[in-house]
Amino acid sequence: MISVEGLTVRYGTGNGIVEALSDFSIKVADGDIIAVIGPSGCGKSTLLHVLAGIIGGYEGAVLINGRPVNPTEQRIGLILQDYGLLPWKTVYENAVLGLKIKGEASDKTYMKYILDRLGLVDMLDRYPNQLSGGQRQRVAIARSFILKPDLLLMDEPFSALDEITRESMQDLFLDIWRQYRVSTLFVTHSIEEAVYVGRRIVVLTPSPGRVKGEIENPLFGMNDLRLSDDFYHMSMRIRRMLREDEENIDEAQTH
Amino acid sequence: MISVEGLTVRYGTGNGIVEALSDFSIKVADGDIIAVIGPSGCGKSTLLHVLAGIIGGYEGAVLINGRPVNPTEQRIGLILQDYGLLPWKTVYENAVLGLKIKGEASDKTYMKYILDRLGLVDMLDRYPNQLSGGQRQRVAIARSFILKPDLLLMDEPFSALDEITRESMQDLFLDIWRQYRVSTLFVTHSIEEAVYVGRRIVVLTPSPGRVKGEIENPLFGMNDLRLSDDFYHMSMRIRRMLREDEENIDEAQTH
Amino acid sequence: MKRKRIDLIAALAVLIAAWYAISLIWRMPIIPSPIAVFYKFFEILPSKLGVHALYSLWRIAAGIALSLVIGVPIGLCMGYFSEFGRISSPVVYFLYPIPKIALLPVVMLLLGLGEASKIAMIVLIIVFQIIVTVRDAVKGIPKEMYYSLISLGAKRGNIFSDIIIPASLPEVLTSMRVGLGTAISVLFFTETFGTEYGIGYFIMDAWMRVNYLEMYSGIVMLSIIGFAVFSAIDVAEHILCRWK
Amino acid sequence: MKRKRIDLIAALAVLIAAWYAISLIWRMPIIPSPIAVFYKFFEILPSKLGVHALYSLWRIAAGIALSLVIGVPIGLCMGYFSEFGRISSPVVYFLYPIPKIALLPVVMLLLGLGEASKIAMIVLIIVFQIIVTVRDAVKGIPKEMYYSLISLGAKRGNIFSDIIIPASLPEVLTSMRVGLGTAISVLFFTETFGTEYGIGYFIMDAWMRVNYLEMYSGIVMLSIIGFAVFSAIDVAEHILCRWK
Amino acid sequence: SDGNDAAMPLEPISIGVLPDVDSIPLIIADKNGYFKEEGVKVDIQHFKSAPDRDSALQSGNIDGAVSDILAAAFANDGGFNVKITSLTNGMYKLLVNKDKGINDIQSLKGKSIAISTNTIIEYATDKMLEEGGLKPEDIHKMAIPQIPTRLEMLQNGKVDAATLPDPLASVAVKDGALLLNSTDKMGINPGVLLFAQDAIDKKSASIKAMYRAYDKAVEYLKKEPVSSYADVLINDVGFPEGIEDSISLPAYTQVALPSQKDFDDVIKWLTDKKLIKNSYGFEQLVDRRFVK
Ligand SMILES: Nc1ncnc2c1ncn2[C@@H]1O[C@H](COP(=O)(O)OP(=O)(O)OP(=O)(O)O)[C@@H](O)[C@H]1O
Ligand SMILES: Nc1ncnc2c1ncn2[C@@H]1O[C@H](COP(=O)(O)OP(=O)(O)OP(=O)(O)O)[C@@H](O)[C@H]1O
Ligand SMILES: [Mg+2]
Ligand SMILES: [Mg+2]
Repeated sequence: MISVEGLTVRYGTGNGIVEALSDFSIKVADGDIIAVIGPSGCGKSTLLHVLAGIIGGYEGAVLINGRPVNPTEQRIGLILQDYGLLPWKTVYENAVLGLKIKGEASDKTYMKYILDRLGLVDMLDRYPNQLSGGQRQRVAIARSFILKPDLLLMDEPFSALDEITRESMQDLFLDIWRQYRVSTLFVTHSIEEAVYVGRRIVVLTPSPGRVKGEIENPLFGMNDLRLSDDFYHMSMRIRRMLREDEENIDEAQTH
Repeated sequence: MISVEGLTVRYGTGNGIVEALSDFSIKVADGDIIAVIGPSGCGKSTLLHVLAGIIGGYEGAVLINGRPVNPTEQRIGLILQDYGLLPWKTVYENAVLGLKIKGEASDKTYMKYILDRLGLVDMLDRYPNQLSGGQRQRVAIARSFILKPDLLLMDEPFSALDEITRESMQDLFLDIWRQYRVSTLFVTHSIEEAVYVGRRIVVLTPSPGRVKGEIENPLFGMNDLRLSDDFYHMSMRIRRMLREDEENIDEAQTH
Repeated sequence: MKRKRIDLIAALAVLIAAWYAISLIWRMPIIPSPIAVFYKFFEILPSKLGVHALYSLWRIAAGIALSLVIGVPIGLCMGYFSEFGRISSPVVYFLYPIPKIALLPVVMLLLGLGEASKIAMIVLIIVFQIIVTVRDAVKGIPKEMYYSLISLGAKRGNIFSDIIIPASLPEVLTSMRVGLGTAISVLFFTETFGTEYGIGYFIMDAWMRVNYLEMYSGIVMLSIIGFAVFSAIDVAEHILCRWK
Repeated sequence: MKRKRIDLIAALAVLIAAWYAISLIWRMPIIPSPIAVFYKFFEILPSKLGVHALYSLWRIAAGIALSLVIGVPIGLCMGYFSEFGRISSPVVYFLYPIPKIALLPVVMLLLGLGEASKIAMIVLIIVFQIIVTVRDAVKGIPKEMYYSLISLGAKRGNIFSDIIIPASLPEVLTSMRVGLGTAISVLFFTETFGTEYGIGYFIMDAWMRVNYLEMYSGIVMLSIIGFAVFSAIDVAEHILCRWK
Repeated sequence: SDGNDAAMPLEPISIGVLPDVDSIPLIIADKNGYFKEEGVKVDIQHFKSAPDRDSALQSGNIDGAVSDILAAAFANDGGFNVKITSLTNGMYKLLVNKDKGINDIQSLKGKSIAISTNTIIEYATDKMLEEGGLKPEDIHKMAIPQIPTRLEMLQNGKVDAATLPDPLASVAVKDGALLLNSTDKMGINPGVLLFAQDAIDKKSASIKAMYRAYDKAVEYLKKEPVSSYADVLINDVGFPEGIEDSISLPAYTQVALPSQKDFDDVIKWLTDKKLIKNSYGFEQLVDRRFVK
């Protein structure tokens, strides 16, 4: 159970303060998947950073199972938007970094399975700067999956992958989720993806991010989404939510 | 007119050589837009790097208007997959970098128009590390558009943007293209995007990349694509192309 | 700002307390008590030490400035032009270890006994430190950093001004810090000839005369000069590397 | 490898030619011709120079090793723990400019005239260069680099071993290069007492005897030692920073 | 000598020396085994510069040093209890560059002279100038502490004159510099052997034995030609090769105290220049017990 109550995060820049999240509240039940969708710059990454313990200075209450964020106690699998690979570690070392840090032996079969499904087995000895963008992203995915986390925080995890790969990654994620029921916050830019992998979908307002709306998603995990009418309506509903604000803001700017 | 003939690019790694593109050929007519689509790691970025003069050591003939690649002569707008912003330059300085390098005064109205459409006007004094992922990507887009290039090389330019922003960026791109008819190679992971912005669509094989198929795209620039049957068929055709190889490879690996 | 002042006072307190403790334990004229030294320091500050300090400061400033003017461009080029770097690195590797002290007579013959040869000695020593540091800094710039500019057909001038210089600026400042400390050491064999001014001269002279109080006053002066210049470099970094 | 050898020969040729030209222009015993020096060099290499070189090499190696052992951890901590860095930076800024030469009596008092005080002098000087360089390197690591490890709840040990040390390794090697040059200079005021071995002693002795041929032979020896150690550091970098 | 010596082995002593002529008797005594004959172990520590030597003495690493009256006064003024125990024989030479057309002290007026300031060199220079009728202000003093550098500047005409100790003074003469005056010609001799009070108190028997060996060495030096110990000069003292033909060594004397006049002159010079706070009398700084 993750509960975020009245979270406000500000960044200081050379000339002024940027409010990234403003009085933001969200709850994630154990074993739930929340897809987070919102306009660029609305504070999605900021939210994940707070939950992963990276950002410390915020207002509001952020609790994981009733306790404050503490990555040493909690087992957090984080896929960073820019992948967060360590350039001096090989693909393999990067992939098993989580286990190394937790001081655990790796479940060899599971690890092999993940690396294989992610198509990384041929490049385990390479360094990140010898990979393509999508390959780097897959290493980051591998790292978080191999960790078998209690809480999975994914920041646009499949953004650098082609559609076919992306779909098989989504399925891999759902497979893993079905097996381990890991609570997940899944930030995405794709409405289709949100509908496919999100049991609930949270839509954010433009910057500073607040919750614009929350949708129970009956279409979760359904195949061949695009062909269904329900998907069309759902997708329209989300688009409308996203757009509304934009228009409001546009108006606010013009008037 | 861009002509790539029998391009082969290899990277050396600590243990062995990786062939990124293999006997790759493609032609881009003046003022054409080619959408390039292919599996992760197939060599799309490599292709753009060759065309932008970044990679020099390759086999094959790469000519722009009959002359070898030479970024000092040609006016190349490149959007790198990792944005390629300079961390010590503000958003504004990064956006006008192209003009600065070319030693030209900026067309103020046009520049303002671009920055405005990209939603960057509020953050011109910030540094890249004070931006969200999508905002960084928009700065990179701004840079290449403000340059008014003769050749536009876009490497998954909208991958970090939410769907609404992405669509308005696609429209912005098409607006600009209609006005200036800039020859464009547009690398994308999204089939929908490829169909929307590509006058022709080139599908690559998995690594090492070759041309798998080329499609004339009658749906180019058509609105509300998803609702059309034609789009469905086109998209299925592309997916089949992409998948075929994957299956072949899967088979090749098992047998 | 306020926190800085507290840090500074804490640092000073620790240093002086440690010094005082050592002086109490050893009780030898070689390690005088800080109290006696500070007393002496303020006694001779206006009449002597101040002038000596100004001379040294000017030589240090000139030496570092000249070393930067010579060393930074060479270091940048050695780091960027790999051909040039490959050929000139061995030259640096052979020249840097040459003990410049042993070249003092040659420098004096070429440049005389005045300021020129003093500053030249400082330059001869720290220019290599700057070259090596800056070269390594430029070599450490990831190649991806250049891609945008290459694709824009940037000339070398722009690659230097827009990438190489800003990217290696922090290391240039590091090399200034390291060079500063070295320049101060160099004073000890350059301010001992042809001059009767400079902290190097002052300390050496006090040492010869077994006047440890004056010698330590001179050391305190150098310490203060060094601290002031270090702080100035920190401020410069703050301004120049705002993007960090 | 082969290209390296060509570069080396080219560098040597340039250096020797320049030296030869200067010696021809000046025609003074203080700038002897390289031919005469090399003749002398090979004449005394087996009988004298070799032994002196080994002594110096040992002192340099011990001095640098000890400085790294002390300086790298301090520098890493000053860079990483901002509190600690803020408080200890002024301490370094005050201590680094203190002329270590002037502390010779104190060092002699504590450590005598033997090897210990010679190595201590080297350490006293280059440890600050290492601290400053390493501190600045760690400060320059972008904060994003830490995010993965923070989210994994990494202990400090892991943050050091997996991020801070590998990220600052290139700069540690830079500081070793800079320190090497400095250590060699330091030989000139540590190998002049309590020993009759070491290149510093050898050069000083030859200088006092106005034997410029021997003096320059010693300088050539130092130059070769320096080059060898620099090359060793380059090889180490190649192995340790394979990911670059 | 007293009977105690034979019964108890003498404590070893260490003496710091520079590569100059003052140190030759000690080194000869060592080489010729006179110390061993006297049953004392004397550790001769070689230094290349006076500050190194003084630091070693002040930090207690050596018991005594071949030094000068100025250093003795400075040390006492700085709080170090050292005593002069005997004089040593040395000389300082005022030399001019051969191309400057200077033939006597008077024509040095307004010229530059290389010295090391506030040292025995400057003292000797002042004395020699004074004898030639010049005041210190009449001449432009240039500080060049390193002796070989001073030599080089003289020979290349960067300075008109220089005051040098031997052996480099002899090198200069050999290479054409003109000798205007020297301390031995003037009969001043501020060079001394000094010991820390502590060593004098605890190791007086050893010091006495050392002096007996010193006398033997002086005997040896008096009767032997330079050529018979030239190798010692070159290998052990650090003299330039080939110096044996041109060097003029001082007339070494048996263990003796410095002259009261030399002493007082030095102290006056120091106090006039305000280089020391206290004025010292002969008896305050000189320990007579080792000179018969
Ligand atoms: N270090 C920083 N300093 C100042 N402002 C920042 C900083 N990091 C982020 N911001 C601002 O905070 C807001 C939220 O940023 P965040 O990265 O959380 O957005 P996001 O929702 O992840 O966007 P995107 O979809 O583009 O990745 C943005 O407006 C951004 O400009
Ligand atoms: N520096 C390098 N060293 C070694 N191999 C490399 C290097 N850069 C890329 N590669 C390899 O070359 C192939 C093509 O890489 P490229 O970046 O062009 O792929 P891409 O099509 O852009 O992939 P993506 O969609 O994931 O960005 C990949 O298999 C990659 O692993
Ligand atoms: Mg984000
Ligand atoms: Mg790519």
